[in-house]
Formats: sequence, C-alpha cells, structure tokens
Amino acid sequence: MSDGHSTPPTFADVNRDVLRTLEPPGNLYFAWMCVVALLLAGFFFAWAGQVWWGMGMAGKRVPQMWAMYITTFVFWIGIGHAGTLISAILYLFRARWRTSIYRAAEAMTIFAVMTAGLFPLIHAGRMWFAYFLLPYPNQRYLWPNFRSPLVWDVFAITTYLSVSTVFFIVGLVPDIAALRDASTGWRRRIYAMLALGWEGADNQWRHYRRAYGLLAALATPLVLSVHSVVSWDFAMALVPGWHSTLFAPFFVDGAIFSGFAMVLVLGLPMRHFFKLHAYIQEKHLDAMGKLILVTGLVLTYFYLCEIFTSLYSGEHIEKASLFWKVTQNYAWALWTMYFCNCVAPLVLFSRRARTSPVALYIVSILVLIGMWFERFNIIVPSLGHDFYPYTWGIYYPSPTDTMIVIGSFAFFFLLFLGFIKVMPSLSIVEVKETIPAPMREKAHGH
Amino acid sequence: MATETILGVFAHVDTTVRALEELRARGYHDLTVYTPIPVHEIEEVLERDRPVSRVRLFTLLGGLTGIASAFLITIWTSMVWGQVTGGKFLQLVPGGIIGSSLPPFFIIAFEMMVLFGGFATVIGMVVLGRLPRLKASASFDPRFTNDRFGVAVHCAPERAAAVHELLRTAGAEEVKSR
Amino acid sequence: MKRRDFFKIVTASGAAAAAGGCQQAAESILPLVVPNEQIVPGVASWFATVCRECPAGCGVLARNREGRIVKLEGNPDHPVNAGALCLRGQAALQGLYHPDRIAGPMVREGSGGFRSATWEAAEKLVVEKLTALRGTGKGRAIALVSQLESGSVGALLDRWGQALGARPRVTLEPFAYEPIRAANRITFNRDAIPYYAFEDAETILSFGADFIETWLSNVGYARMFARMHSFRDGRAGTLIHVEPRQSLTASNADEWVRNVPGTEGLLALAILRVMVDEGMADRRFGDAVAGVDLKKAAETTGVAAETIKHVAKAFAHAKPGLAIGGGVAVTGSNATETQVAINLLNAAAGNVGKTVRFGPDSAYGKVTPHAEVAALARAMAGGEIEMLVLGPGVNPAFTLPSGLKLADAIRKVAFVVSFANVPDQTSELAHVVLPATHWLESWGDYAPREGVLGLLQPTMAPIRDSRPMGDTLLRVGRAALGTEEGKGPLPWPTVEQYLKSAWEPLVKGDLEGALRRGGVFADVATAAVTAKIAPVDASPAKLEGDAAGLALLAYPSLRFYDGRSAISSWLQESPDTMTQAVWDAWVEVSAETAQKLGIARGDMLAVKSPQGTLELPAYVSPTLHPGAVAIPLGHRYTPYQQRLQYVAPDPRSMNPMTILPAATDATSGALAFMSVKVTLTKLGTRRPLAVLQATHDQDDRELAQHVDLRAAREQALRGKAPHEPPITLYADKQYPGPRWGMTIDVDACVGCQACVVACQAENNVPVVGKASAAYGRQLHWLRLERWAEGKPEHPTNLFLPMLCQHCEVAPCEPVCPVFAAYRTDEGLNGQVYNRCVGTRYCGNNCPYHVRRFNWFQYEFPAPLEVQLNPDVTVRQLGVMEKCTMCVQRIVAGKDRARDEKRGVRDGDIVTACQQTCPTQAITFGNLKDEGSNATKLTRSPRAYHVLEEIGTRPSVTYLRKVVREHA
Amino acid sequence: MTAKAGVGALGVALLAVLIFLAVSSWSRLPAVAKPSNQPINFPHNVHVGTYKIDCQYCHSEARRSEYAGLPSVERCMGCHKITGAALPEVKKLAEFHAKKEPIPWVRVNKLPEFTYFPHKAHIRAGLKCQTCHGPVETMTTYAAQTGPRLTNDLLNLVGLRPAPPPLTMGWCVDCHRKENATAGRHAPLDCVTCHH
Repeated sequence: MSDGHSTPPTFADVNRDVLRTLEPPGNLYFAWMCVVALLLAGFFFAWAGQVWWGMGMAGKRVPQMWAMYITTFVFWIGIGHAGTLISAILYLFRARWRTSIYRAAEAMTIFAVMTAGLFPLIHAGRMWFAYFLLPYPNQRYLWPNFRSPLVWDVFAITTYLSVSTVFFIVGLVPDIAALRDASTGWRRRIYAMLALGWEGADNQWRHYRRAYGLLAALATPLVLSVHSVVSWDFAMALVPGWHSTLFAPFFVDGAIFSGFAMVLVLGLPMRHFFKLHAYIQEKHLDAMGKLILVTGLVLTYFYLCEIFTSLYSGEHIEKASLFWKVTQNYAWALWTMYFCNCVAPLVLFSRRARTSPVALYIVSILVLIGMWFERFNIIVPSLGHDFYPYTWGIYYPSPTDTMIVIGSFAFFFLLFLGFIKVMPSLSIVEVKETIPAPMREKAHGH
Repeated sequence: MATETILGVFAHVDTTVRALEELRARGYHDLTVYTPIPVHEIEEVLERDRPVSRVRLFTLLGGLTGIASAFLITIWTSMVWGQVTGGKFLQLVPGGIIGSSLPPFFIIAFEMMVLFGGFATVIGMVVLGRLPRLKASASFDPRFTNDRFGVAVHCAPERAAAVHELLRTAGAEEVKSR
Repeated sequence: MKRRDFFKIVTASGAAAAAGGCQQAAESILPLVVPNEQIVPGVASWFATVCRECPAGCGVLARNREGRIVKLEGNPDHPVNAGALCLRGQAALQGLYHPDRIAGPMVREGSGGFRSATWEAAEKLVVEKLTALRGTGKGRAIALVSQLESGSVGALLDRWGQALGARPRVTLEPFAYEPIRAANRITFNRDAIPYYAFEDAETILSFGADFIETWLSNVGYARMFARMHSFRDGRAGTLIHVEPRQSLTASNADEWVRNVPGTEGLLALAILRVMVDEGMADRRFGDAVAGVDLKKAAETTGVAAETIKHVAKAFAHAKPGLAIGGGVAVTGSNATETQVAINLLNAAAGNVGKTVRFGPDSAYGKVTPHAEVAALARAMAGGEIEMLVLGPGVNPAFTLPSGLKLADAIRKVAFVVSFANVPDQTSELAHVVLPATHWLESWGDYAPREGVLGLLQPTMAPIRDSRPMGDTLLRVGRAALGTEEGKGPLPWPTVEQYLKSAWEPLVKGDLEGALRRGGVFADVATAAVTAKIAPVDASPAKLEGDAAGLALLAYPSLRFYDGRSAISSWLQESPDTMTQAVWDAWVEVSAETAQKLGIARGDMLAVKSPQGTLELPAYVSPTLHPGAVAIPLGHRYTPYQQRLQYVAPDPRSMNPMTILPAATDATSGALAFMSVKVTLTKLGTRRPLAVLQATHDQDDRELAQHVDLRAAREQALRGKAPHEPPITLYADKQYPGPRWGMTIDVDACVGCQACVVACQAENNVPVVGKASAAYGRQLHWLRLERWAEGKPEHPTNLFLPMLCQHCEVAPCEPVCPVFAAYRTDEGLNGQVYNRCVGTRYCGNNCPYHVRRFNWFQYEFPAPLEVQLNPDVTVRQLGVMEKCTMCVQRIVAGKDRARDEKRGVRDGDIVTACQQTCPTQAITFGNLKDEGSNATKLTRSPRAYHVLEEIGTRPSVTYLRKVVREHA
Repeated sequence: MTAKAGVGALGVALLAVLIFLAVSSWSRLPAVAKPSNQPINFPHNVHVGTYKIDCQYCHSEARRSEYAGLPSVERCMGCHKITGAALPEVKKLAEFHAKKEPIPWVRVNKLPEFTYFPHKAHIRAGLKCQTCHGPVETMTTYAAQTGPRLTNDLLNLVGLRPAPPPLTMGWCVDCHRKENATAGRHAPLDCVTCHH
C-alpha cells in the first residue's frame, strides 16, 4: 500500500505492505542497534559489579531500601499494560481501531514485562537465591510465604507474561503462515515451524476464533489484576504514602496511561518509517489521544484523592509525609510529575493536537517521564520521611543504578527493534478484517 | 473407498459463499474451506449444523484446575510448616485448623486460574485444530494466506466432474483435482 | 570466609589456618597435641582481670573460646563497676586484635623507619645503653614514664628505676584532677581525691564534672548516679549541672546551668553566699564569701540571680547533697580556687564525711604532679635526659598540649625505648620498640581506690610476638646491673613471679580464689576531716590569646578518653551521643557564632590560637555558650592505617592539643586545658560530618516520652489501669514456652553508648566506615537516639536505645516472600540469614527502621576476625540482619538450664546490652512469667510502646523518663 | 543483516546473563565437603567395631560442647605407645607426637557456617552417633557424602521426592518431626534454633 491510494487497500496490498516491513533494514536501524547494544553492555557491566561488590554499589540506603530499581520495575509493568488491554479488552469491546496497533502493542507488552521481570532479580541482595521464591518441593521442605505481596508478584507477573505471550503467539500464528508462504529458503523453514502448519482451514479457524475470544476474556481481568497486585506491594506496607486502598485502581489507570503513551512513542516512528499511514490513520491517533486524555484526567482525580485522604485523615504522620514531599528535597520530582501527568495531556482536548503526530509524540514522552516520576515519588520520598525521624534521609542515585535503569531501556528496545524485523508488526489477518472483503458483486457496483 | 479432492480457488467472498451454498444443497458435506481471514459469511454457511467449538471446555477445566491447585498448595504448605508472620497464621493443631490467613490465597488462586485456563485454551485449540501439522495438506495453496479463498470438496471420483462444473459456475478462478 | 568454622576447628595453638577463599578446598582440622584442662573447644571459659583502658580500673570478665577472647563483660563482683562496662572497655578487644599491632621488636634504622629485630638484639641495644649510662655515672639521665600503675606493678617499676639509679618514675595521665588534690590539701589538709558517695546524695551539684563521660570513674559513678537519680517508689534524686557546654552529663541533669566559661568558682561562691545569707549555712562560711556580690556574680557568670538562689536552696535542703567539680571548664588558671569553693560548699552543707568520703581515696591521687612532668620536659629539651623509657599507653606527644613541646624534647633524647604495642605518635619517635603484651595478655594489678585491688591475669596467649613490659625490664635491668636471676635488687625471673610473691600477703593463700573474683576487695573506713574556712579568690579563669576570641573547650571524650581508645573502629563508629557524629572530629560552634560567621554544619573552620591553627569541620550547636567553642579530644589516627580501610586517609591533625599552650593552674601547677581563646575563620571548603541521626526533633511522634515527677508519683501510688487487650479479628498466637521481652527504662538511660558497642562485640556487627555511615548504612543493631524537647538552646534530652522491637504483629514478617522473617515460638522476631534473598521489603516496612542490610561483604581485617563470636553467624552480603535479643544467649541459657534439669529462671539469660548497662536501664525476661522483673516493669504506670498507635504490639516496653518540675 | 546482528547480540546477552548468574551463584553457595585422603589411615572399624571403644572416649567433647572434638595426640598415644606400635600407620602417629605437632586431619562432616549444630543437645537426648554419622563401626575409611545436592533439588523440581541427603536441612527436619511424634519429646523446629 502506498500513499495517495484513494481506494482502500486490498488483501494483497496488506500482505505486501506488511512484508515490506521485514525487508533488510537500513543504516539508521543499524545505528540504533549499536547505541542499544552499547547501553546494554553498560547495563550488564553495572549489574555484574553490583553482584560482585554488593548492593551498596547502587545508591540505596536506610530508609530508602527500595529506590530506582523498583521505580523502574513498576514503570515497565505499567508500560506492559497497554498491549494486552488493547488486544484483549478492546477486542471484547469490538473496537475496530485497535487492529492496526495491537500487534506492536502486544509485543511491547511482552518485552516490557520481560524488562520489568529483570528488576526483581537486579534488586535482590542475593539474586542467586531468587529461586527461593518459587514454590517447588525441595530438600529443605521450605515453601514461599504466600502472604507476601512479593510472592503474589511472582505469580501475577509470571501469569501475565505467560498468558500475554500465549495470546501474542496465538495471534501471530496465521500471520506467520502468511510469512511462510511468502518467503523462501531457511526463513521459510523457520516460519513453517513456527506456523505450526497453519493453513487457514475452516476447522482451524473455528477453534482458533473461540480460543482467541476465551483468551481475551481471561486476559481482561488479568490486565486489571496485575497492576493491582503490583500496587499492593506498596498498599500492603505501613509506610505513610503507601498504605492506601486507593492504590489498585490508581496504579491500573496510571499503567494504562503510560502504556498508551509508550504505544504512541513506538507506533508513531513505525508509522513514519514503514509508511503505514494507510493502516495507522488519523482516526487511530485520535482514539489513542482521547484515551490518554481520559486516563490522564482520571489520574489527576486520583492525585487529588490521595492528597485529600492524607489531609482529611487527621493523621499527623501522613500529613507530615505529604507536606514534606510537596515542599522539601523531592518537591521538584513531585511537581514534574504533576506537570507531566496532569497538565501536559490537557493539550489533547484539541482535536488538532490529537491528530498531530508531533504533538502526540511530545505529550507521550512527557507522560512517560511523568509516570516514571510518579513511581519514584511513591517510593523514594515516602520512604525518606516515614515514621521514624532518626533515619529520615535523602537517596542519591549512584552510577550503578543509573546505568541499570538506562540499560533497561536498551534491553527493551533491543527486543523491540529485533522483533519488528522478524515478525509482522501489523496483524495481517486483523487488518484484512477491517478492510472490505473482496466481493464480485460490489466490485461490479463501482 | 477412494475419494477425490477437487479444489476451487476463489477471489471473492460472495462467489465462495455461493459455491458453498450450492455444494451443501447438493449434499456435499465433506468440505475444507481455506480463507486468509475468518469470514463471517463463510462461517455462517459452515457453522449452520455444527456444535459450538469445544475449546471452552478446556478453558473451564484448566481454570478450575488452577483454582484448586492454588488453594491446595497454599493451604497445604501453610499447614505443613506454618510460620506465624505479622500475627497471622494458618495451622493444623489437634483441635483442627486455627488461624485465619486465607484472603491472600485468593490472589494466588486467581492468578493460577488465569494461567492454567490460558494454557488449557491453547492446548484445546491445538488439539482440536489438529495442530501442529508437519506437512501441508494436499489441497492447500500458498495463496490462501494472502488473498484467495479455497474450497476443497472431498467426493467420490464419479462425482468429480459435477463438482468441477459446480465450482466453475459458482465463480471459481481455477478448479483442479488433487 | 568461614569464620564460624574457624572455631569449629579444634586448634592446637590458635594458629590453625582457616581454609582460604576457594570454596571447594579441603579443610584440615587440628587436634590438640596435649589436652588443656581449661579449654574445651566449643565451651567458653571466663577469666577475671582489670580493664586498663583508663585509670578507673573496672573489673572485667573475659570470655575465652578456643583460646581466644571473644567478648569482655564487667565483673559483677568488682566494687567499682559491679558488672557494667563502658564502651571503651567493651572495645578493648579491638586494641587486642588491632591489625596494626606491632608484630615484634623494632629498631630504628638511622633517620629512616624501623626495621624488625629479634628480642635479643633489641634488648641488647637497651642493655648497652643502660650499661654505658651507668658506667659514666649518668643514671639520672634515665627517665621512666608509665601510665598510672597504682598496684605492685608500679612498685616494681619504681624499684627498677631505683636499682638503675634513674630519675623518679613519672606516671603520665593527662587528666589527673590535681586541682581537686590541691584544694583538698588547702581545705581539708589531705592530699587525696576522695570517694564521692553519689548513691547517698539527694541532690548533686556538679560544676562541670562529666562523670558520665570521663570524670574519675565513669562506669562507677554513672552506676551510682542511676541508683540515686532513677525514679523508684516515688523517689528520685536531683542533678544540677553547671557547664558552658551541654555535655552528656549536662543533658542528664535535671537542671543544666549554662555559665560563662571559667566562672564556676565564682558561681560556687555565689551559691555559698546565698546559703549564708538565707541562713542555710553556718555563719562562719560568711568569711569565705565576704567579697562576693550576688548581682555582680550573676552578671559575670551569666547565670540569673534567681537561678543561683534556687540552686542554692535545692542544694542546701538536700539531706545530704554533694557538690563536685571537674571537667575541662574547671581546669583553667583558677581551677584550684574553684575546687576550694566547691569544698566549702560541701563543708557548709555538711556533706563531708557523708557523701564526700576520705579514706577510700582514688588512685588518681598518685599521679605524678604536672610540675614534675614539665620539669622532665625541660630536662629532655635541655639534653639532660639520655634515655627515655615509655610504658604502654603513654603517648605524651599526642595527649599533652603542644605548648609543652614534648615531641621536640623527646627528639632531643639520644635513646628512646617504647613499650607501645600499637604505633602511636610517641612510639614513632622511639629508637627501640619492645612491644609489651596487651593488658588482656598480661599479669598485673591495679588499685582504682584504697581498699580495692584488682588483679590482672593473662586471659589468652599473646597474639603477636610481644612480651610483658615487666619481664623485659627485669631482664635488661639484670643484664645492665650484671646480676643473675634470684639475686640482686631485681631477682624475679618474670613479672608473674614478682606479682605472685607481692600478692602473697594480700590473698592469704587463696590466690586462685582472688584471681577468680578478680581481686582483693575490702572496705575502708571514712577518715574524719575538718574544713578550713578562708577567703577564696573568685576571679574567672585567665585565658591566653585574642581577647575577643572564644574560649576553647578541648574536652576528653567518652569514646576516646585522651585518645588511647581511638584505635578502635567500633568506637570510631559508635556515635557521640550528643551530636550523633561518627569517625570525624569536629569543632562545636554555638548557634550565635555560626549565625555571625555564616557557618553551617560541615563547613571547614580554621581554629586559630597563638600556638597554631587546627582545621576541623563545624558542628553547629544551639546549646553551647556563645563565648566558647568546643573540640573533642582523642580523635587520633584512623584505624587500620596499613589497610586504608573505612576512611580516606587524612594527614591533618584532629587534635586540639596542637593549639593549646602549656598553661597551668597557678596554685596546683596542674595542666590547664581551658587556657586559650581562639578565633574562627571559615575556610570555604566542606568536610561533611557523618551524623547518624537525621534530626533531634521528634516531630510530635512521642518516640521518647516523659512524665512529670509529680505525675509519676501519683501514678506510682495509684498504679496502672489494666491494659485493655488489643481488638483483633484474628486468633492470637499462643506461646507454648516462654515469651521473651524486654523493658528499657528511659529514665535510667544516660546515653553512654556502652550497649551499642557491647552489641557490636557480641553479634559480629561489622564496621562500615565514614562514607557508608554518613549515608545511612551503619549496621548497629542497637542505636542510641537523642531526642531534644523544649527550647533549642536549653533542651530536655531524652535518650532512647532503639533496637528491634520484636513486634507481635510485626510489619516486617508478612512481607518477606521466603519466611526469612517470622515469629518464633518464643515471641522473638526471627531473622534467618541463610533464607534471606535480600528484597529489603522488611526494611522498608519496619516503622522503627531497625533492620540492617549488608550492602557489601564487610571484612574483618586480620586478626580481628578472631574476635568474632563463634555462636553468631557472620552475615553474607545481601542479607538483612537485626537485633535477635541475643538468641545465642537464649539458646545457651536454655541449654544450661536443661543440663541442670530445671526450667529457665529469671536472670539466667542476660542480653549483651543489658549486661553492660551501667545504669541497668535494660531488663530482659520471660513475659509469661508473672514473677520476672521484665513482666513487673511492663506493668509500670510509666510503661509505653514506641509508636503504639500503629498497632505493632512490640515486645520491647519503654518506661517514660521522669522529668523534674523546675522551681 | 543487522536484524541478524540484533538477534545475535540478544543471544550473546542472554548467554552472558546465564553465565554470569551461574558464576556468581556458584561462588556464593555454601561449601560442600568431600572425603579425601587422611594423613593417617585411621580405621574406625577396628577401633569401634573390633575393640568396641566408645565414640566419646575419643570424641570426648561431644557431651559437653557444640563440637564433638578430636582426640588429642596425647590421648592416641595413651594406647598406641604400646598397642600396635609397630604398625606403619601408628608410627606416623608417633612421629607427630614426637614433633609435638597436631595431625592435620581432613574434615569430612561439615555444616555450613550459618548452621548451629550442638552435639551436646543431641547426646543429651540420647541419640546414637551412628544416627547421623552412619555405621562408623564398619567403615575402614570414614567418609560421608553429605550436604545439599543440585540433583536432589532438580529431582524435587520435576516432582520426584527423593529422600533428603544426609546432613541437609530436610534430613534434620525429618528426624525432628519423627521425634516430636513421640510423646514427651521436644525437638525444636524453630528456624532460629539452628540459624542464628
């Protein structure tokens, strides 16, 4: 499909356009890969140093036993929300505009969750014993503590990653079959293996459609549960600023908010470089913009609730924590967050901004920054000014934490950049479903 | 009994549907239809007398297994080596089970339900859809994953000519025997 | 490495090598060649001895495991400390196992450094020098300097000096309280430092005497103070403290009076004046205070006349009271007059003979007067001394004011022999170093006061190639004299034999019993004295230097005394209670001065006196008198110089002695430590201090609580309303056996940090260094917090020892994913190190922040790893740790009880912190046992839990501090 | 092409993570003892089996200490001055004794340092040494295969339940549970009893 087509693309156009994204990449792509690989090397270097010399290499301290690692962990989990939300919930709601973005969003989800999954390991003081968290019969007769939110995390995240991956692969199967039939040589053999022998026969389709619907139905509560469980890491703790029943919906909304921003951050360049304007149209951008706007407004409401409950509680320690956050050492982070998450998305009230890729891109980047800081503000300042004045303190990031946090982006982008060159980043089948099926009669009618 | 497979390749949905209606009307029920995407009109014709896909049974069983195994493992491990944490516990004493720390286990149960349910669904799809297939079926054509629709009719050799004719009349671009 | 296994190996001589770094290496286990009756591998044996970290002479029990001392505890039988020990005593082990301990004899090579030598070669040099000097009739050119040795060891040293014709021995103690002696000579005609019966006093009026930190006997007097001062059955004594700086002692006072530095004498006289005027004292005392005008005195001292009046009243009405004087502010040019004024106060209030008891006089009375030290310095500078012998613990180049120019004088001595066992500023100047054994490896004795003779015995074999100083002196003395063993003036082959023969008449045949008890203790009758009343010169202390400057208070610190304990990394890292600063020294600047000069904490300041300049970071104190600056003494070199561990090396001096002149108190001739005014200049650079406590303001959280004395009395009479059981939906945990708990009496706690170091010694708590400590990564399981209430310039200080609260509903436990934190069947909050994955969730969720994380693999530089308690796991990097309530002691206590086929009794199990507490503020016990002390204390009306409102239901109960209403 | 490079980089990175995890984990795991040659070939079967010498005659600290202890060279020589003095292995012993040197026995049983195991309490409870140390009276060379094994954990992981290897936690716990089932016995199962 090329620009200037006035007529909608045909099935063959779709195949051709999608397959074109898999052509050998250019120098720009290669340059990006180099940057990513370099950062990733730094990431592993920093991680190795941390394991060798100890967790002290990262800037953590008493009282901030958690800091940027958990911030980034929650950030990536949040990012990982949009994909399955788009593919499952919007699928069930039959939102047709999802089709052009859902594949990329799903890939993003899986890679974001994979990236997030690294952080509990990076964060653990003795990650070589991280397997203690898994419930399996062992010679010590010991089991994990199922009352610990961290074990819930293990279950929630593994489930989320597994189900998302399954969902993703199931969605990919017919597309891989198309790739198989369009490629030759060793690629064909690999794709043939991955396609499981898919032929698009009616018997396959009928089970496939049913399975896909059921998976979507299972994934829908899962999406909502994962970030709720992650939020309970905080809500189950006593720390002032954490101990709140508000956290589950607050986190879920924030996750969707940041997830959509990330979808745009990835999708807009793809649209540009792969010239997919015919599939990712203005109406898609508009819908995404609206979703960001709505979730942003909901988030603002949650911020107000948070402040209100803290003030209304009459609880001295809660209030002290809030006032400290707003006015003292970390106030800059808090106000950055308010600006990025509450003010910046207001631009999207304008339809022009919603359909302008540049405006959307800027807002999305701001939203991502804001949402990273939201998690930072939940973790670091809350811990820094909690119950016990003796240990109040300020956390300073060290080169190790900084490198690892930056490196996690490299890890994510490595996976994503790799993916877009080996798998169709647009769903061939679902895009075809949205364009009119070929009809002889109607064709005559033209 | 030897059967012959006659494949009609269609470029349009309406022609495919017409061919299917014709075939069904004439009593040809052993059909395989290849489509690049699931098409409502075609499904309507095919699903008319078929039961709902049994994939959902797999999902149900998987989900229930997940819930059961989650409660089993959490409660059992609490009882074999129940530690008291934060004043909460669940212990097996001669008088029965004491303590009350069940609520967290619902989270585990939910996650396990989704996990097992999800896997069971895929297994159901794979099993029922006769996947994975190592070799392409005889009547498959690579164009079916692009923009062509295929109707493969399995019939007795003596009726082959009639099927040929039928498909061509319905609007097939190409009709061949396999 | 496998530290605990180190001890599982049965050793022949303690020299078995633990398997090295490689984890799969085969290990050897070495059996003893000959069985040793005293040592059963795996079972501790205890040896009684005497602590020689300062002249207080507390009794010590040393815990020996597999031939090595792993812990020190106070000797409960010893009359001075009765089982308690201060932090310096606890940290003596770090001196014993110091990585920098001198490995063997050393001889100076030309102008360069030392080279190691054999004992024979090194001793030969000494003998040659001695012989040469004696041969030329210059015996008087030999000088022997030692620390205070009040027992038979001192007699032996004197005998050695006499035998060789040397100058009389000089005992060198920087803080010798000579003005007290001189004043007693004047008032009571007795050259002695008496015993002050704190326990019998109702009101103590202290003029700068920092008895909780260093004054005379800090453990003994802190213990007595607690007995007199803590709230018990509705009664509590009063402490009024006069000092320009709010020291730890001042902050324990019920009333702290801040005066102009150097005016304590005048204030004492003004108080006496009020007493005489208001008929609270005999008219005769009017003669002594004839020239004192209350109004003028109030002006000069900076203390309101009203305050003077009510202090006088409080003091005079006490039955009996006690006035004491000391501390750095009472070492000025008028020190003796001040002490005389204090004597008159005691005499006027009729305290002499009651709370001031001559007879059991302190050993400090035997220190060589400073005049003689100064004379020796002059003689050395004049080239009269050709051989100087320095005992261990003597470091005049550091501990005396540079105005004396002692280091220069020592350099003029042709031959300097040092017995130091750790390098210091003076041993660096020596020609021959003959490392003496540490006191834990030595025979000896020490009499802290008349009637009390503590016996020292070796508690383990020397860890380094060192020999007792006495042995070496006997050997070289005999060689120089040309006599043989058993003959001549020095017949004893070793100091051990000398001592045993010297002790013979004292122990009356029961040497073993005396050694087991730790000494020979007798009561000494109080001698009657009469006071001479004469007018006292009331002029304030004269200070050298810039008249517009600030008086310099260079005070001995609780942690380092005069600097001899500064080699201990435990002490370096246990915070100064008032500032909560670790590692570095600082200059305390009053808030007023700081505002004037624009100084913030951590700004580098040049402190300039006529003697020189000292550069130190600032600590801004709202409490310090605006006319003064204060610098703690004793911040010596950083521990483990050779390994450059913990702190970046900084060659700059931290010693205020370098800017002190050689001023003396005119009457007694004693060294005047408060003798100079200094000026401050901001250098513009910063050296941030490692201050562990973020703020001293509780922010209304009522962590440390207090109650008014009157209210406490009422409550004590009425008793406590029964505590309502907490409302909960959940079943309560049942405890089949005991349920351990602890009570901490905030009223009794004086903030001395002894518990902190005891805990560190018992539980293998590593030291983290300045940078880590400053960044909230210190590992103390127990910390001592200071909370200030009221006006910032005159706060009420509350000391709160904070440790794991062992909550019944512990927030740390349910968040642990692997059950590393859980509640044990005996009510402890268990922490299983080997199960810990290091998620640190528990650390976040602990509202008290008492959980500690191993940020790095902390090393114990050899041979310090030998000190590690074999009963406690050394934690790997990446795990959480915290107070276990000494679970190893609980296990041992239960084991002992089971051996004796009985249950555990109250008092069987004593935690390390409880054991060492001089004021017995900590009580551990079974909360299910109605009769246990701990249970009784939890029923006290003063009992409360820290952060009770969050519902953690701690097992540690605190008792509120009782504050006195001011008149 | 670069896609291939990207995939390659990813593979290398993942491999690096795995190697790195393995190395770091291995270096931090508790040590496992393995039997090897002793300086003197001491036959337990002769001493315990043939001559019926009580274990605690030589390992005399077991009843009063955390450690079982080893006999001093003096104690060995108490018998061997006369008994079997001509045997080559006993000559080795005499050599050590003459040199006043300890015998560098190779350690066979070893618990990790975070485990507190007092022999005393177990002797007091009337346990036989053989319960933990195996049939010593039949061993020519005392050896033990002890400590946690990866294979055991892996077998557990796939659902098999092999008996825990000797001197591992599960093995201790098995015995303590069995004891507790007997009336009047109290073998603690509290973590901090052994791990503190």
